[in-house]
Amino acid sequence: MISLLRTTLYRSMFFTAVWWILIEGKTDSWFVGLISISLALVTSFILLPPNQFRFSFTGFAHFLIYFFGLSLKGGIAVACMAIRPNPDLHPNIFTITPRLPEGLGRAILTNTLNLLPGTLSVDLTLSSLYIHVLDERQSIETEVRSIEEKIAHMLRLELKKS
Amino acid sequence: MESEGAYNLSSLILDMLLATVLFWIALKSLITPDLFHAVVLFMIFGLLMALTWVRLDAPDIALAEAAIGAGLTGALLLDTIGYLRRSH
Amino acid sequence: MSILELCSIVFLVVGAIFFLAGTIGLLRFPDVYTRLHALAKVDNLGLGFTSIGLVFQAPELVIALKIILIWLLALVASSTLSFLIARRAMKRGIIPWRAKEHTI
Amino acid sequence: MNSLNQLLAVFILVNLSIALVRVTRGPTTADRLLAALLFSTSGVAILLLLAYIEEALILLDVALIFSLLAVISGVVFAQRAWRTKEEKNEHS
Repeated sequence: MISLLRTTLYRSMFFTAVWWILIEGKTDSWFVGLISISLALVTSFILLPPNQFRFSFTGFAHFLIYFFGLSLKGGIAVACMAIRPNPDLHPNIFTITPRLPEGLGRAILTNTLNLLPGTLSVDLTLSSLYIHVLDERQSIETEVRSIEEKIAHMLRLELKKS
Repeated sequence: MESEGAYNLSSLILDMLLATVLFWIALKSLITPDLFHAVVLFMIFGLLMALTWVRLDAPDIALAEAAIGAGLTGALLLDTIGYLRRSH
Repeated sequence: MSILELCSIVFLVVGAIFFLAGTIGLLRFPDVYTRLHALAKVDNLGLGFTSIGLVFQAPELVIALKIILIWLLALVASSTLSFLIARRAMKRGIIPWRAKEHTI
Repeated sequence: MNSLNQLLAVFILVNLSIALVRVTRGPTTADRLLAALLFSTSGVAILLLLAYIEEALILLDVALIFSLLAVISGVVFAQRAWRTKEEKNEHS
Protein backbone atom coordinates (compact mmCIF):
# COMPACT_ATOMS: atom_id res chain seq x y z
CA MET A 1 0.00 0.00 0.00
CA ILE A 2 2.77 2.37 0.99
CA SER A 3 4.74 1.50 -2.13
CA LEU A 4 1.67 2.03 -4.33
CA LEU A 5 1.19 5.46 -2.82
CA ARG A 6 4.84 6.27 -3.35
CA THR A 7 4.70 5.17 -7.00
CA THR A 8 1.64 7.35 -7.57
CA LEU A 9 3.38 10.31 -6.00
CA TYR A 10 6.54 9.89 -8.08
CA ARG A 11 4.65 9.43 -11.32
CA SER A 12 2.37 12.41 -10.79
CA MET A 13 5.41 14.53 -9.97
CA PHE A 14 7.04 13.38 -13.20
CA PHE A 15 3.97 14.14 -15.30
CA THR A 16 3.53 17.53 -13.66
CA ALA A 17 7.12 18.38 -14.50
CA VAL A 18 6.61 17.30 -18.13
CA TRP A 19 3.45 19.39 -18.38
CA TRP A 20 5.19 22.39 -16.85
CA ILE A 21 7.94 22.11 -19.46
CA LEU A 22 5.44 21.69 -22.29
CA ILE A 23 3.53 24.88 -21.50
CA GLU A 24 6.83 26.75 -20.98
CA GLY A 25 6.20 27.69 -17.37
CA LYS A 26 2.97 29.59 -17.89
CA THR A 27 0.25 29.29 -15.27
CA ASP A 28 -2.96 30.10 -17.16
CA SER A 29 -3.89 26.63 -18.41
CA TRP A 30 -3.78 24.67 -15.16
CA PHE A 31 -7.25 23.14 -15.63
CA VAL A 32 -6.34 21.40 -18.91
CA GLY A 33 -3.09 20.42 -17.27
CA LEU A 34 -4.87 18.79 -14.34
CA ILE A 35 -7.00 16.69 -16.72
CA SER A 36 -3.98 15.72 -18.84
CA ILE A 37 -1.89 14.78 -15.83
CA SER A 38 -4.60 12.54 -14.39
CA LEU A 39 -5.22 10.91 -17.78
CA ALA A 40 -1.49 10.27 -18.18
CA LEU A 41 -1.38 8.79 -14.68
CA VAL A 42 -4.26 6.38 -15.42
CA THR A 43 -2.68 5.38 -18.75
CA SER A 44 0.67 4.77 -17.12
CA PHE A 45 -0.92 2.51 -14.51
CA ILE A 46 -2.67 0.52 -17.25
CA LEU A 47 0.42 0.18 -19.44
CA LEU A 48 2.99 -0.25 -16.70
CA PRO A 49 1.55 -1.72 -13.49
CA PRO A 50 3.51 -0.79 -10.36
CA ASN A 51 5.53 -3.10 -8.10
CA GLN A 52 7.48 -4.70 -10.92
CA PHE A 53 10.67 -2.82 -10.30
CA ARG A 54 12.14 -0.14 -8.08
CA PHE A 55 13.73 2.77 -9.83
CA SER A 56 17.21 3.74 -8.70
CA PHE A 57 18.46 7.23 -9.43
CA THR A 58 22.15 6.48 -9.04
CA GLY A 59 21.72 3.52 -11.39
CA PHE A 60 19.95 5.82 -13.84
CA ALA A 61 22.82 8.30 -13.71
CA HIS A 62 25.36 5.51 -14.32
CA PHE A 63 23.31 4.20 -17.21
CA LEU A 64 23.01 7.66 -18.75
CA ILE A 65 26.73 8.40 -18.56
CA TYR A 66 27.63 4.97 -19.96
CA PHE A 67 25.03 5.30 -22.72
CA PHE A 68 26.16 8.72 -23.91
CA GLY A 69 29.81 7.76 -23.85
CA LEU A 70 29.20 4.62 -25.83
CA SER A 71 26.90 6.32 -28.32
CA LEU A 72 29.45 9.06 -28.96
CA LYS A 73 32.20 6.50 -29.53
CA GLY A 74 30.10 4.36 -31.83
CA GLY A 75 28.70 7.36 -33.68
CA ILE A 76 32.16 8.57 -34.55
CA ALA A 77 33.08 5.06 -35.70
CA VAL A 78 30.02 4.76 -37.96
CA ALA A 79 30.50 8.29 -39.31
CA CYS A 80 34.13 7.47 -40.17
CA MET A 81 32.92 4.28 -41.85
CA ALA A 82 30.50 6.30 -43.97
CA ILE A 83 33.00 8.96 -44.99
CA ARG A 84 35.95 6.67 -45.73
CA PRO A 85 36.52 6.08 -49.46
CA ASN A 86 36.34 2.32 -49.04
CA PRO A 87 33.68 1.54 -46.41
CA ASP A 88 34.89 -1.52 -44.62
CA LEU A 89 31.55 -3.09 -43.77
CA HIS A 90 31.27 -6.49 -42.17
CA PRO A 91 27.59 -6.80 -41.31
CA ASN A 92 26.34 -9.89 -39.58
CA ILE A 93 23.46 -11.03 -37.40
CA PHE A 94 24.08 -12.25 -33.86
CA THR A 95 21.69 -14.08 -31.57
CA ILE A 96 21.89 -13.32 -27.86
CA THR A 97 19.84 -14.74 -25.01
CA PRO A 98 18.99 -11.80 -22.77
CA ARG A 99 19.48 -12.33 -19.06
CA LEU A 100 16.97 -9.64 -18.11
CA PRO A 101 13.45 -10.77 -17.16
CA GLU A 102 10.69 -10.18 -19.68
CA GLY A 103 8.87 -6.88 -19.77
CA LEU A 104 10.21 -3.38 -19.31
CA GLY A 105 13.85 -4.40 -18.91
CA ARG A 106 14.02 -6.14 -22.26
CA ALA A 107 12.16 -3.32 -23.97
CA ILE A 108 14.71 -0.84 -22.65
CA LEU A 109 17.55 -3.12 -23.73
CA THR A 110 16.15 -3.37 -27.28
CA ASN A 111 15.68 0.37 -27.60
CA THR A 112 19.11 1.12 -26.17
CA LEU A 113 20.76 -1.23 -28.64
CA ASN A 114 18.80 0.49 -31.41
CA LEU A 115 20.18 3.86 -30.40
CA LEU A 116 23.76 2.72 -30.00
CA PRO A 117 25.66 3.05 -33.26
CA GLY A 118 26.84 -0.23 -34.70
CA THR A 119 24.04 -2.39 -33.34
CA LEU A 120 20.45 -2.73 -34.53
CA SER A 121 18.02 -5.11 -32.88
CA VAL A 122 16.15 -6.89 -35.62
CA ASP A 123 13.83 -9.21 -33.75
CA LEU A 124 12.91 -10.01 -30.16
CA THR A 125 11.35 -13.35 -29.32
CA LEU A 126 10.67 -14.95 -25.97
CA SER A 127 14.04 -16.60 -25.72
CA SER A 128 16.43 -14.62 -27.85
CA LEU A 129 17.32 -11.24 -29.27
CA TYR A 130 18.60 -10.91 -32.84
CA ILE A 131 21.09 -8.10 -33.42
CA HIS A 132 22.34 -6.83 -36.74
CA VAL A 133 25.81 -5.37 -36.34
CA LEU A 134 27.73 -3.22 -38.75
CA ASP A 135 31.16 -4.55 -37.88
CA GLU A 136 31.28 -8.14 -36.67
CA ARG A 137 34.89 -7.90 -35.49
CA GLN A 138 34.15 -5.77 -32.44
CA SER A 139 33.13 -7.39 -29.15
CA ILE A 140 29.35 -7.19 -29.22
CA GLU A 141 28.76 -9.82 -26.58
CA THR A 142 30.58 -8.03 -23.75
CA GLU A 143 28.98 -4.71 -24.71
CA VAL A 144 25.45 -6.13 -24.53
CA ARG A 145 26.21 -7.84 -21.24
CA SER A 146 27.47 -4.66 -19.63
CA ILE A 147 24.42 -2.71 -20.86
CA GLU A 148 22.26 -5.43 -19.32
CA GLU A 149 24.02 -5.01 -16.00
CA LYS A 150 23.50 -1.25 -16.09
CA ILE A 151 19.78 -1.64 -16.82
CA ALA A 152 19.39 -4.26 -14.10
CA HIS A 153 21.07 -1.90 -11.66
CA MET A 154 18.83 0.96 -12.74
CA LEU A 155 15.57 -0.96 -12.25
CA ARG A 156 16.91 -3.18 -9.42
CA LEU A 157 16.06 -6.32 -11.34
CA GLU A 158 17.78 -9.67 -10.98
CA LEU A 159 19.75 -11.09 -13.88
CA LYS A 160 19.15 -14.70 -14.79
CA LYS A 161 22.12 -17.04 -14.95
CA SER A 162 23.08 -17.66 -18.52
CA MET B 1 15.88 40.73 -34.33
CA GLU B 2 18.80 41.69 -36.52
CA SER B 3 17.82 40.09 -39.83
CA GLU B 4 14.33 41.62 -39.82
CA GLY B 5 14.81 44.15 -42.58
CA ALA B 6 17.30 42.52 -44.88
CA TYR B 7 16.12 39.43 -46.64
CA ASN B 8 19.53 37.85 -46.78
CA LEU B 9 21.04 35.31 -49.09
CA SER B 10 20.78 32.22 -46.92
CA SER B 11 17.07 32.64 -46.31
CA LEU B 12 16.61 33.11 -50.06
CA ILE B 13 18.42 29.82 -50.65
CA LEU B 14 16.32 28.17 -47.95
CA ASP B 15 13.07 29.30 -49.55
CA MET B 16 14.11 28.43 -53.09
CA LEU B 17 15.27 24.98 -52.04
CA LEU B 18 12.07 24.36 -50.13
CA ALA B 19 9.95 25.43 -53.09
CA THR B 20 11.89 23.28 -55.54
CA VAL B 21 11.76 20.14 -53.42
CA LEU B 22 8.09 20.73 -52.66
CA PHE B 23 7.24 21.05 -56.35
CA TRP B 24 9.32 18.01 -57.27
CA ILE B 25 7.72 15.82 -54.58
CA ALA B 26 4.21 16.97 -55.54
CA LEU B 27 4.83 16.16 -59.20
CA LYS B 28 6.33 12.81 -58.35
CA SER B 29 3.47 11.81 -56.08
CA LEU B 30 1.04 12.55 -58.91
CA ILE B 31 2.80 10.63 -61.66
CA THR B 32 4.05 7.56 -59.80
CA PRO B 33 2.22 4.32 -60.70
CA ASP B 34 2.80 2.56 -57.36
CA LEU B 35 0.09 3.37 -54.81
CA PHE B 36 2.29 2.84 -51.77
CA HIS B 37 4.99 5.06 -53.19
CA ALA B 38 2.41 7.75 -53.83
CA VAL B 39 1.20 7.65 -50.23
CA VAL B 40 4.72 7.94 -48.84
CA LEU B 41 5.41 10.85 -51.18
CA PHE B 42 2.17 12.46 -50.03
CA MET B 43 3.31 12.23 -46.42
CA ILE B 44 6.67 13.76 -47.29
CA PHE B 45 4.79 16.49 -49.14
CA GLY B 46 2.71 17.23 -46.06
CA LEU B 47 5.78 17.52 -43.82
CA LEU B 48 7.55 19.79 -46.32
CA MET B 49 4.37 21.84 -46.59
CA ALA B 50 4.48 22.31 -42.83
CA LEU B 51 8.05 23.61 -43.11
CA THR B 52 6.87 25.96 -45.86
CA TRP B 53 4.06 27.32 -43.69
CA VAL B 54 6.66 27.99 -41.02
CA ARG B 55 8.68 30.01 -43.51
CA LEU B 56 5.52 31.89 -44.49
CA ASP B 57 5.12 33.06 -40.85
CA ALA B 58 2.08 30.88 -40.17
CA PRO B 59 3.15 28.44 -37.44
CA ASP B 60 -0.42 27.63 -36.42
CA ILE B 61 -1.26 26.40 -39.92
CA ALA B 62 2.02 24.48 -39.84
CA LEU B 63 0.82 22.69 -36.69
CA ALA B 64 -2.47 21.78 -38.32
CA GLU B 65 -0.79 20.71 -41.55
CA ALA B 66 1.72 18.47 -39.78
CA ALA B 67 -0.91 16.87 -37.56
CA ILE B 68 -3.77 16.45 -40.03
CA GLY B 69 -2.26 16.70 -43.49
CA ALA B 70 0.80 14.55 -43.04
CA GLY B 71 0.11 12.44 -39.98
CA LEU B 72 -3.55 11.52 -39.81
CA THR B 73 -4.27 11.43 -43.53
CA GLY B 74 -1.05 9.56 -44.22
CA ALA B 75 -1.81 6.97 -41.55
CA LEU B 76 -5.36 6.51 -42.84
CA LEU B 77 -4.16 6.12 -46.43
CA LEU B 78 -1.53 3.58 -45.38
CA ASP B 79 -4.19 1.63 -43.52
CA THR B 80 -6.40 1.74 -46.62
CA ILE B 81 -3.60 0.31 -48.73
CA GLY B 82 -3.11 -2.54 -46.26
CA TYR B 83 -6.85 -3.22 -46.34
CA LEU B 84 -6.93 -3.20 -50.16
CA ARG B 85 -4.03 -5.63 -50.36
CA ARG B 86 -5.53 -7.98 -47.81
CA SER B 87 -8.93 -8.07 -49.44
CA HIS B 88 -7.58 -8.98 -52.89
CA MET C 1 31.91 36.79 -28.09
CA SER C 2 31.13 35.07 -24.83
CA ILE C 3 32.10 31.56 -23.85
CA LEU C 4 28.51 30.35 -24.14
CA GLU C 5 28.29 31.44 -27.76
CA LEU C 6 31.56 29.71 -28.51
CA CYS C 7 30.30 26.45 -26.99
CA SER C 8 27.09 26.81 -28.94
CA ILE C 9 28.92 27.30 -32.23
CA VAL C 10 31.15 24.28 -31.63
CA PHE C 11 28.22 22.01 -30.80
CA LEU C 12 26.14 23.22 -33.76
CA VAL C 13 28.98 22.67 -36.22
CA VAL C 14 29.69 19.19 -34.87
CA GLY C 15 25.98 18.38 -35.20
CA ALA C 16 25.99 19.53 -38.82
CA ILE C 17 29.01 17.31 -39.52
CA PHE C 18 27.14 14.33 -38.08
CA PHE C 19 24.13 15.13 -40.28
CA LEU C 20 26.42 15.20 -43.31
CA ALA C 21 27.96 11.86 -42.33
CA GLY C 22 24.50 10.35 -41.92
CA THR C 23 23.48 11.47 -45.38
CA ILE C 24 26.67 10.13 -46.92
CA GLY C 25 26.10 6.83 -45.17
CA LEU C 26 22.54 6.72 -46.44
CA LEU C 27 23.76 7.28 -49.99
CA ARG C 28 26.55 4.73 -49.89
CA PHE C 29 25.47 1.84 -47.69
CA PRO C 30 24.24 -1.21 -49.56
CA ASP C 31 21.01 -2.43 -47.96
CA VAL C 32 18.10 -1.47 -45.71
CA TYR C 33 19.70 -2.57 -42.45
CA THR C 34 22.96 -0.71 -42.94
CA ARG C 35 21.04 2.36 -44.09
CA LEU C 36 19.02 2.17 -40.89
CA HIS C 37 22.33 2.20 -39.02
CA ALA C 38 23.37 5.38 -40.79
CA LEU C 39 20.02 7.09 -40.41
CA ALA C 40 18.85 6.15 -36.94
CA LYS C 41 22.13 6.58 -35.13
CA VAL C 42 24.31 9.15 -36.80
CA ASP C 43 21.41 11.50 -37.48
CA ASN C 44 20.30 11.16 -33.88
CA LEU C 45 23.75 12.19 -32.71
CA GLY C 46 23.50 15.15 -35.07
CA LEU C 47 20.17 16.14 -33.56
CA GLY C 48 21.62 15.74 -30.08
CA PHE C 49 24.55 18.03 -30.76
CA THR C 50 22.30 20.56 -32.48
CA SER C 51 19.90 20.69 -29.55
CA ILE C 52 22.70 20.99 -27.00
CA GLY C 53 24.13 23.83 -29.07
CA LEU C 54 20.73 25.53 -29.06
CA VAL C 55 20.37 25.00 -25.32
CA PHE C 56 23.40 27.27 -24.85
CA GLN C 57 21.52 30.01 -26.71
CA ALA C 58 18.24 29.55 -24.82
CA PRO C 59 16.76 32.72 -23.33
CA GLU C 60 15.08 30.90 -20.41
CA LEU C 61 15.57 27.67 -18.51
CA VAL C 62 12.15 26.30 -19.47
CA ILE C 63 12.91 26.57 -23.15
CA ALA C 64 16.18 24.71 -22.71
CA LEU C 65 14.29 21.96 -20.87
CA LYS C 66 11.70 21.83 -23.65
CA ILE C 67 14.39 21.38 -26.29
CA ILE C 68 15.86 18.52 -24.25
CA LEU C 69 12.37 16.99 -24.01
CA ILE C 70 11.92 17.20 -27.79
CA TRP C 71 15.29 15.54 -28.27
CA LEU C 72 14.38 12.68 -25.91
CA LEU C 73 11.08 12.21 -27.72
CA ALA C 74 12.87 12.08 -31.07
CA LEU C 75 15.30 9.51 -29.62
CA VAL C 76 12.49 7.23 -28.44
CA ALA C 77 10.65 7.73 -31.74
CA SER C 78 13.58 6.78 -33.92
CA SER C 79 14.58 3.78 -31.82
CA THR C 80 11.06 2.34 -31.88
CA LEU C 81 10.64 3.09 -35.55
CA SER C 82 13.92 1.53 -36.61
CA PHE C 83 13.12 -1.61 -34.61
CA LEU C 84 9.72 -1.89 -36.31
CA ILE C 85 11.10 -1.33 -39.80
CA ALA C 86 13.97 -3.78 -39.27
CA ARG C 87 11.71 -6.47 -37.84
CA ARG C 88 9.18 -6.13 -40.64
CA ALA C 89 11.92 -6.19 -43.28
CA MET C 90 13.32 -9.34 -41.66
CA LYS C 91 9.91 -11.02 -41.64
CA ARG C 92 9.44 -10.11 -45.29
CA GLY C 93 12.64 -11.96 -46.06
CA ILE C 94 14.90 -9.13 -47.19
CA ILE C 95 18.31 -10.71 -46.91
CA PRO C 96 21.03 -8.66 -45.20
CA TRP C 97 23.95 -7.74 -47.37
CA ARG C 98 27.17 -9.59 -46.57
CA ALA C 99 30.58 -8.16 -47.17
CA LYS C 100 32.02 -11.59 -47.92
CA GLU C 101 29.71 -12.34 -50.79
CA HIS C 102 29.56 -9.05 -52.65
CA THR C 103 31.56 -5.94 -53.22
CA ILE C 104 30.21 -2.43 -53.51
CA MET D 1 24.73 34.04 -34.07
CA ASN D 2 21.51 34.18 -36.02
CA SER D 3 23.26 34.05 -39.37
CA LEU D 4 25.11 30.90 -38.29
CA ASN D 5 21.79 29.32 -37.32
CA GLN D 6 20.40 30.23 -40.71
CA LEU D 7 23.39 28.78 -42.51
CA LEU D 8 23.07 25.53 -40.58
CA ALA D 9 19.35 25.34 -41.34
CA VAL D 10 20.12 25.65 -45.05
CA PHE D 11 22.84 23.02 -44.71
CA ILE D 12 20.54 20.51 -42.99
CA LEU D 13 17.80 21.20 -45.54
CA VAL D 14 20.25 20.46 -48.37
CA ASN D 15 21.17 17.22 -46.59
CA LEU D 16 17.49 16.38 -46.19
CA SER D 17 16.77 16.98 -49.88
CA ILE D 18 19.65 14.79 -51.05
CA ALA D 19 18.62 12.03 -48.65
CA LEU D 20 15.00 12.34 -49.81
CA VAL D 21 16.07 11.69 -53.41
CA ARG D 22 17.81 8.52 -52.28
CA VAL D 23 14.97 7.40 -50.06
CA THR D 24 12.15 7.90 -52.55
CA ARG D 25 14.14 6.01 -55.16
CA GLY D 26 14.95 3.12 -52.81
CA PRO D 27 14.49 -0.38 -54.17
CA THR D 28 12.46 -1.88 -51.34
CA THR D 29 9.37 -0.59 -49.59
CA ALA D 30 11.24 -0.27 -46.31
CA ASP D 31 13.66 2.16 -47.92
CA ARG D 32 10.79 4.48 -48.68
CA LEU D 33 9.58 4.53 -45.14
CA LEU D 34 12.99 5.65 -43.98
CA ALA D 35 11.71 9.08 -44.99
CA ALA D 36 9.57 9.16 -41.84
CA LEU D 37 12.70 8.49 -39.79
CA LEU D 38 14.53 11.18 -41.73
CA PHE D 39 11.89 13.76 -40.89
CA SER D 40 11.85 12.87 -37.24
CA THR D 41 15.51 13.87 -36.98
CA SER D 42 16.39 16.33 -39.75
CA GLY D 43 12.98 17.99 -39.77
CA VAL D 44 13.05 18.46 -36.02
CA ALA D 45 16.56 19.93 -36.22
CA ILE D 46 15.47 22.40 -38.92
CA LEU D 47 12.42 23.40 -36.88
CA LEU D 48 14.50 23.95 -33.73
CA LEU D 49 16.88 26.18 -35.68
CA LEU D 50 13.96 28.06 -37.29
CA ALA D 51 12.41 28.62 -33.86
CA TYR D 52 15.51 30.64 -32.93
CA ILE D 53 15.81 32.38 -36.29
CA GLU D 54 12.23 33.61 -36.35
CA GLU D 55 11.97 33.92 -32.56
CA ALA D 56 8.70 32.01 -32.58
CA LEU D 57 8.58 29.50 -29.75
CA ILE D 58 5.45 27.84 -31.12
CA LEU D 59 7.76 26.11 -33.59
CA LEU D 60 8.97 23.93 -30.72
CA ASP D 61 5.44 22.52 -30.59
CA VAL D 62 5.57 21.88 -34.33
CA ALA D 63 8.80 19.95 -33.75
CA LEU D 64 7.09 17.85 -31.06
CA ILE D 65 4.26 17.05 -33.49
CA PHE D 66 6.77 16.03 -36.16
CA SER D 67 8.47 13.47 -33.98
CA LEU D 68 5.13 12.13 -32.70
CA LEU D 69 3.73 11.69 -36.20
CA ALA D 70 6.80 9.87 -37.41
CA VAL D 71 6.02 7.20 -34.83
CA ILE D 72 2.34 6.99 -35.79
CA SER D 73 3.01 6.62 -39.50
CA GLY D 74 5.79 4.10 -38.88
CA VAL D 75 3.64 1.95 -36.61
CA VAL D 76 0.74 2.02 -39.06
CA PHE D 77 3.11 1.07 -41.84
CA ALA D 78 4.73 -1.80 -39.99
CA GLN D 79 1.61 -3.24 -38.39
CA ARG D 80 -1.07 -2.70 -40.99
CA ALA D 81 0.16 -1.68 -44.43
CA TRP D 82 3.02 -3.98 -45.29
CA ARG D 83 1.64 -7.44 -44.85
CA THR D 84 1.26 -9.14 -48.21
CA LYS D 85 3.64 -11.70 -49.61
CA GLU D 86 3.72 -10.45 -53.18
CA GLU D 87 7.21 -8.97 -53.15
CA LYS D 88 8.77 -11.80 -51.24
CA ASN D 89 11.98 -12.26 -53.17
CA GLU D 90 13.10 -8.68 -53.24
CA HIS D 91 16.78 -8.19 -52.62
CA SER D 92 18.34 -4.84 -52.15
